Amino acid sequence: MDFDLSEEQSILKDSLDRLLGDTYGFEDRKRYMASAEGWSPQLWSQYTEMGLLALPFAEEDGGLGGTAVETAIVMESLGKALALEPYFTTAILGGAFLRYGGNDDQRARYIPAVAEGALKLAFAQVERNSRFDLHHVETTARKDGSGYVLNGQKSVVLHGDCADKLFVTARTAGDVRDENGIGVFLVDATAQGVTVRGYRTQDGLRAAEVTFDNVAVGAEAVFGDAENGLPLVRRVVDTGIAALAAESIGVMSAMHALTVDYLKVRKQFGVAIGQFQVLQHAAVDMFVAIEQARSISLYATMMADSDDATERTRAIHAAKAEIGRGGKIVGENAIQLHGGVGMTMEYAVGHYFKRMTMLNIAHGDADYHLRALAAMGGLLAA
Amino acid sequence: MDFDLSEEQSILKDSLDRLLGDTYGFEDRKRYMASAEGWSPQLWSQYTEMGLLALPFAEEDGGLGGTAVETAIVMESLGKALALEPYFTTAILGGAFLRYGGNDDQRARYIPAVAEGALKLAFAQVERNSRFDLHHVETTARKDGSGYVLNGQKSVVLHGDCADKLFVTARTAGDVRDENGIGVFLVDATAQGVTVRGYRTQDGLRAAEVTFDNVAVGAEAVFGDAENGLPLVRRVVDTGIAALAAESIGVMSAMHALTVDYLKVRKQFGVAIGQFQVLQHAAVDMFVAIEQARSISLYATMMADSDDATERTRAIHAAKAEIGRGGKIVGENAIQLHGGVGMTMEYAVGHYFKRMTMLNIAHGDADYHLRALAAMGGLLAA
Amino acid sequence: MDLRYTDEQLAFRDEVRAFLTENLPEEIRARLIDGEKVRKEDLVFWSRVLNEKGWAVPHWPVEHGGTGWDPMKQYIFLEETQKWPAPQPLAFGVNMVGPVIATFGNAGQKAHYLPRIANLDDWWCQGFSEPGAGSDLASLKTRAVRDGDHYVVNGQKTWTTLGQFADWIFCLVRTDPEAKKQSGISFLLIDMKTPGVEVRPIQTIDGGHEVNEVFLTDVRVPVENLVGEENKGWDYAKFLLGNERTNIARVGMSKQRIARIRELAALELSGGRPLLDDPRFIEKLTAVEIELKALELTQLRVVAADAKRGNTGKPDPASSILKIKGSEIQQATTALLMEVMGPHALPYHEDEIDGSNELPIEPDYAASAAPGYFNFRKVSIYGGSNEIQKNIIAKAVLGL
Amino acid sequence: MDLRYTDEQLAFRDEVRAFLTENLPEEIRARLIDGEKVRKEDLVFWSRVLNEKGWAVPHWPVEHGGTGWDPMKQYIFLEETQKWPAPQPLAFGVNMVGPVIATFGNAGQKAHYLPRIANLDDWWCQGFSEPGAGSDLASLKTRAVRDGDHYVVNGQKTWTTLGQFADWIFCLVRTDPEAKKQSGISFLLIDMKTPGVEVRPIQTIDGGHEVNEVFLTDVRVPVENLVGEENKGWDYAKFLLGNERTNIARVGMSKQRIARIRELAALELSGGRPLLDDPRFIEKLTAVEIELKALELTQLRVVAADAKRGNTGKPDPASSILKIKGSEIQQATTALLMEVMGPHALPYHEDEIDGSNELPIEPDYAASAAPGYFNFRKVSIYGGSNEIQKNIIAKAVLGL
Repeated sequence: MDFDLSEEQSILKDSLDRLLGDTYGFEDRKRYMASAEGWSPQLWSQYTEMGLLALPFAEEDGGLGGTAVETAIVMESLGKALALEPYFTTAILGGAFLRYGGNDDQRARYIPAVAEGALKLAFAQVERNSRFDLHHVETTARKDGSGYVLNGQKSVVLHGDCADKLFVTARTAGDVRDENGIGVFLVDATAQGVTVRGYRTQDGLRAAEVTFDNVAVGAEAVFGDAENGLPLVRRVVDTGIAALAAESIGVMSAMHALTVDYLKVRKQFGVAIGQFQVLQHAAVDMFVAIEQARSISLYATMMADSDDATERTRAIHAAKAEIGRGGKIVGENAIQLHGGVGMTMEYAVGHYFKRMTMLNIAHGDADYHLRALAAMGGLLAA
Repeated sequence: MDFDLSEEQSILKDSLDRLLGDTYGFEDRKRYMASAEGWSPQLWSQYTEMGLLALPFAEEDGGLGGTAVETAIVMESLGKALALEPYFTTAILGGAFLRYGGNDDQRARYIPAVAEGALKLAFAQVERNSRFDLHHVETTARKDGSGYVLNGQKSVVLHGDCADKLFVTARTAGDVRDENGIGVFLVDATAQGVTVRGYRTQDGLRAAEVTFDNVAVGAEAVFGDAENGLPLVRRVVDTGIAALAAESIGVMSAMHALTVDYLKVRKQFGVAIGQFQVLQHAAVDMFVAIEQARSISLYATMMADSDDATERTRAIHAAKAEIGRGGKIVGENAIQLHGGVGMTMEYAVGHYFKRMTMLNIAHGDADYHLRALAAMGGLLAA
Repeated sequence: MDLRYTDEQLAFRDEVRAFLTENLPEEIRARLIDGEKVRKEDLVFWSRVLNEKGWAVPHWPVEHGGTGWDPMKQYIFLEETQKWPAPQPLAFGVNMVGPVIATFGNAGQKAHYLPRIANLDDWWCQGFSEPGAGSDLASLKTRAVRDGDHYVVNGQKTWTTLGQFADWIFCLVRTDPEAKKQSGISFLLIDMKTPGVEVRPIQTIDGGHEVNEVFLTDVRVPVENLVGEENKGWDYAKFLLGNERTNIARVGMSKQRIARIRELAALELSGGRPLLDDPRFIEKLTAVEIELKALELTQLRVVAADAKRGNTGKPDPASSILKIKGSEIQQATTALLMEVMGPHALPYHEDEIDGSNELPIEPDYAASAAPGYFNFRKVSIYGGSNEIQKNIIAKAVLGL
Repeated sequence: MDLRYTDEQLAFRDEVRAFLTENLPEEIRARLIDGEKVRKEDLVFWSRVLNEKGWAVPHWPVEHGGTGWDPMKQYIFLEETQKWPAPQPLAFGVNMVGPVIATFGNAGQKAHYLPRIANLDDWWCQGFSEPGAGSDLASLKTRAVRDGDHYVVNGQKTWTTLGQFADWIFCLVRTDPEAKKQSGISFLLIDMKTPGVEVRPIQTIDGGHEVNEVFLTDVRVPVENLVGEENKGWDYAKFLLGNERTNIARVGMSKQRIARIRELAALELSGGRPLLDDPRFIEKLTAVEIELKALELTQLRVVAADAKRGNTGKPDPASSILKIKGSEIQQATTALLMEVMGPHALPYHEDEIDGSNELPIEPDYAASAAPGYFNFRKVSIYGGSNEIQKNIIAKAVLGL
């Protein structure tokens, strides 16, 4: 067992941190957010140049052969910077669909484009009534010749407004909540019948409502088994959650660092408020929560590439539950210890808090995953 | 709305507190506990003289006509003193069976005896597999002529070893977990076929395992409807829980007082440990928990005499859930703030902690009642 | 001891309910249920309706428009209007500067300001907090220097809630810079239209604009705007802060929010069924309801104790519990409301905030869920943070 | 970064398991699973089995019987023996006084004491705490005055765990009453059979007898029983306390207790069905399991960091996390175990404690549930309370 980064991994981390340190100041980020895209195309190019977009793909597919460990390194750094770019949806979620669901043709066609930064992806999964259930799919895909016709509506499609193509879950058979009969389709965002309505999210990213109105796709749009795509979806989401766990560690660590600094400089009643034992212990509670979250994030990272779906899913549920719990402790304490300034948009900690809050909701909140893990018999039952 | 005690109520409280203050020192209690009875027959006489045993009964039945408020006053004082006598099982639980389930003959026969301190009662309800469900009754009562024959085993019968008579739930019809078909029988503890095995409880009281082996009782032993006694049992237990809520307030307040005193006198690192802000706030958390518990205990007291079973039960569930939560906070903090001495039998706080822990289990723990209340649709839904 | 409402109190409660039914327009109520922030015009409208009825300032002395209700009746009125919900009176006028003027102001001040406060002719805001002061209020730096029949005020106030609508601001200013911390402070009323008063918005993390910075540069304030004696302002401020407590638990508001949670949880699905049918969710909600019921009784105990000893205006230190538990419960309910929305809490509805015309995102009732959670982090910070409240209890109640 | 065990580590784990299977009698294991306190004879037996295998003191220098295992192997050994469960070595000898003697003792002390510790020929106890000292260990008052070739020791020690079985006690004593707090303390080895040593039991709230008071009255201790230099005892004590951390999280024990909870929850009914099938109960248990899994990895990170920089014996202040979280989890598991029992947690099984012959009360496995919960309140108090641990992190890690 070895918790150290390899030399290459250290270089990756250091160079990304340096880039983000130079380009992701508070005012920079505000500017990116206010731009038309809502993020920085220039940084997107730089991520591409650094190879971040090629990172998760196998070398034979034109990637750099990174594992979940490299992904975690990148995501933690992006989390620390509160980066806005569609990296997660393109390289992590989209990338996982391509890696785990793409046939030779599909991989050859799309991976190089992603790796070059030329193709942005998003995942249209959530529906109005699905809540967090991946198998709740009302959107339909009706077989039509060798292809399919899609109808339905997807909510909260992260980066759906900038994505060139969307991975879409749609029902090819069965009832709304059946585990079977779900297919995954890659749909062009500009295809006839696709309507994308973009908006800002609570944490300053972009998302979209996407409507599919008799959208025709060919057989080549199908990823994996059109009648039994749920295992693929689960695997992709597991990969995504492991990545978001790492991002969460970045977000939490940044909040904690800001808070501890603030406790040292902010004076009240004539002393630095960090002298008050109650506030010290609150900062320690945050620290403990972060270290526990970091540990469970490592566990999720370790299991993310595993082919054993049960063991992988256990780890993912555990990570989401623990980080949801810890993220709330860290976020709420960060605001409380900052007092009033933490409540303002002009101070960084509130933005981290909002991002953490939304990360806790993404792909299922802590209670959802705790219950799912309990329903599997718990974590140590195996 | 009026939270003040009447003059009579104040006198009741003051004279009981004075009696217990004189007779229930730490060493006194230890002596009572070590005695054959495990409690003080002398105090039992004094309770009787003070009218405590007549208190909950209607004047026309030979009682003093006290309400749930008077009961709460007595129970809080007994809680503060960690009193060991079988008052709760005799006057409160037994008393409620007599009041709510006794016909004219039964009331006339037993209430004067209880009021004179001559008849001690206990409630044999819990079974090996019942956990907290009042309707889980495996003990059987087979109809035999005009009477019944009881068979079965009851666990953790509080004060079952000193009781002269036992109220027993037994199944007259239906399956083990049916709500119908449960009868309540008053059985002589010395009757043929009754075996009582007494022991000490974790909190220093006495309880017993009671076995019924072909115990024959007459028709006059039946309280209420032998085929549908569950509503009576629920009402009795609601009455009991309201009383235990008040006792809990006494226990918690005493723990808090001990703890705050200790914080003032115990020195470490050259100062009273009560100077440490973290310990101050822990003591405040206890205080807040107690005040909230006191409020919900008042609510339970207010509803305890109500004939509206739904509203009454809501209040009782709420009280048990809130006091269970608060009692744990208060008890665990009391030990933690005392440090090592709190862990020893020679210091009072640990005895309060144990009593509080067992009070939280009695008649269902906090989670049990929270779930039951949630299953009713919550507290404010009405 | 009798824990029931008296028949008279029940009748009064019904009277309040009937009044609300008849007089509060449904669209104002609906906006409050939606979690929208109160609009100025709604509050002005409603304040005048109340004033006409004679209920605008129940707790004031009767000669200035008070109702003479005992604390229990005041509590019932508060609870019913919060639960309804109706717009809550502008605290800065009705609960803060009003009682200060009524108690410490001179006859002219009383005659001029009090009727205008009761009728919301003047919108007041509070100038206590300063940058860097926080819970250490007395470290304030804004100075007022006497110059003939004026004070010249220089300094900066912050966290000025709803200051963007304000006609007047009541300020704590330092009039004796030599005096020790709490001494040398005066209580000054300042017309917001005076040259040198500048209001700048502070955007909070929920995206809203509720609080402001107020810059005071060579602001000339007539000496007759001094309340009470010079350098005695700290006493008036303590009096004012002590008056905050009756309202601080916000039991009625939390009840209303819980009703809203139930309403929306019946609409949102979880596992294909209404979330309201999910036992685990109801358990969480029930746990909060229990705490709230306990808090309600705790509050009633404080109110009853007040009623008994006469409302001295001095805070019972135990009432810090109301702040601590009240804020915890408010935060728990906003968190649950966000939880109801699941993934739909994510979209940021610009139109809610800036009135832009993007089409609403479904479900539109989710719009205020996450902002509400963010915004309510403030309630454990303002008015003396919960840490400060615990310090107060430790010292004043426990003697530590 | 590679988070898997190496093949060698896996093989070692299997070797440990095989050894446990072959060598640990089932009745000793069963008593531990039952929650019984370890018996002296069991621990002596097992220590000698381990010593014969060469595994009694893995972390000691190899020349004194250590195995030379790296920290990861030591951790695997610890984890496996805790999970099994096997009796844990007597810490006072193996983890405390042993390493102190091995590091600071003279050649004669090493030759005499170390083999006897490894073989549990001598049962050691700890004489650090004193009445009134608590977490402020350095305020100790027991004095040792030089008298020829003896020290004469007077004072009182307390919380002396398992002192009733002890042959020897290692004590901190004040040898220079003029020196400042931490100075002037020496580290002395005292034979419990020396006249003037008196052990009095302290009964704890679980009803058990684990700890003692030790009274020292004119106890004459040969000067050769001084470890290291006079007045340097505080340094040795810090070294000793720093060694405690590897074991303090007790991940393996908590795993074993969770397995026990599952086992018993399958036997106890709730709502007529096994409690283990109750989703809500499993959720609570799972939440603890998740925390424990995280703690295991936190512990491995500390161990790996040790392994990397070489085991300096100096505590990483971050390892205070292990104490805080480890104790919280231990307490959560004992609370859950009590919860499993429902009403059957109530009976006090005298025979568990004093060997009296009352018939067992059903279910007999409930006997240790409540006492376990009571007893484990200690784990957040001893070894530096959790409040002290947080002070350490605040200062040493966060720089506050």
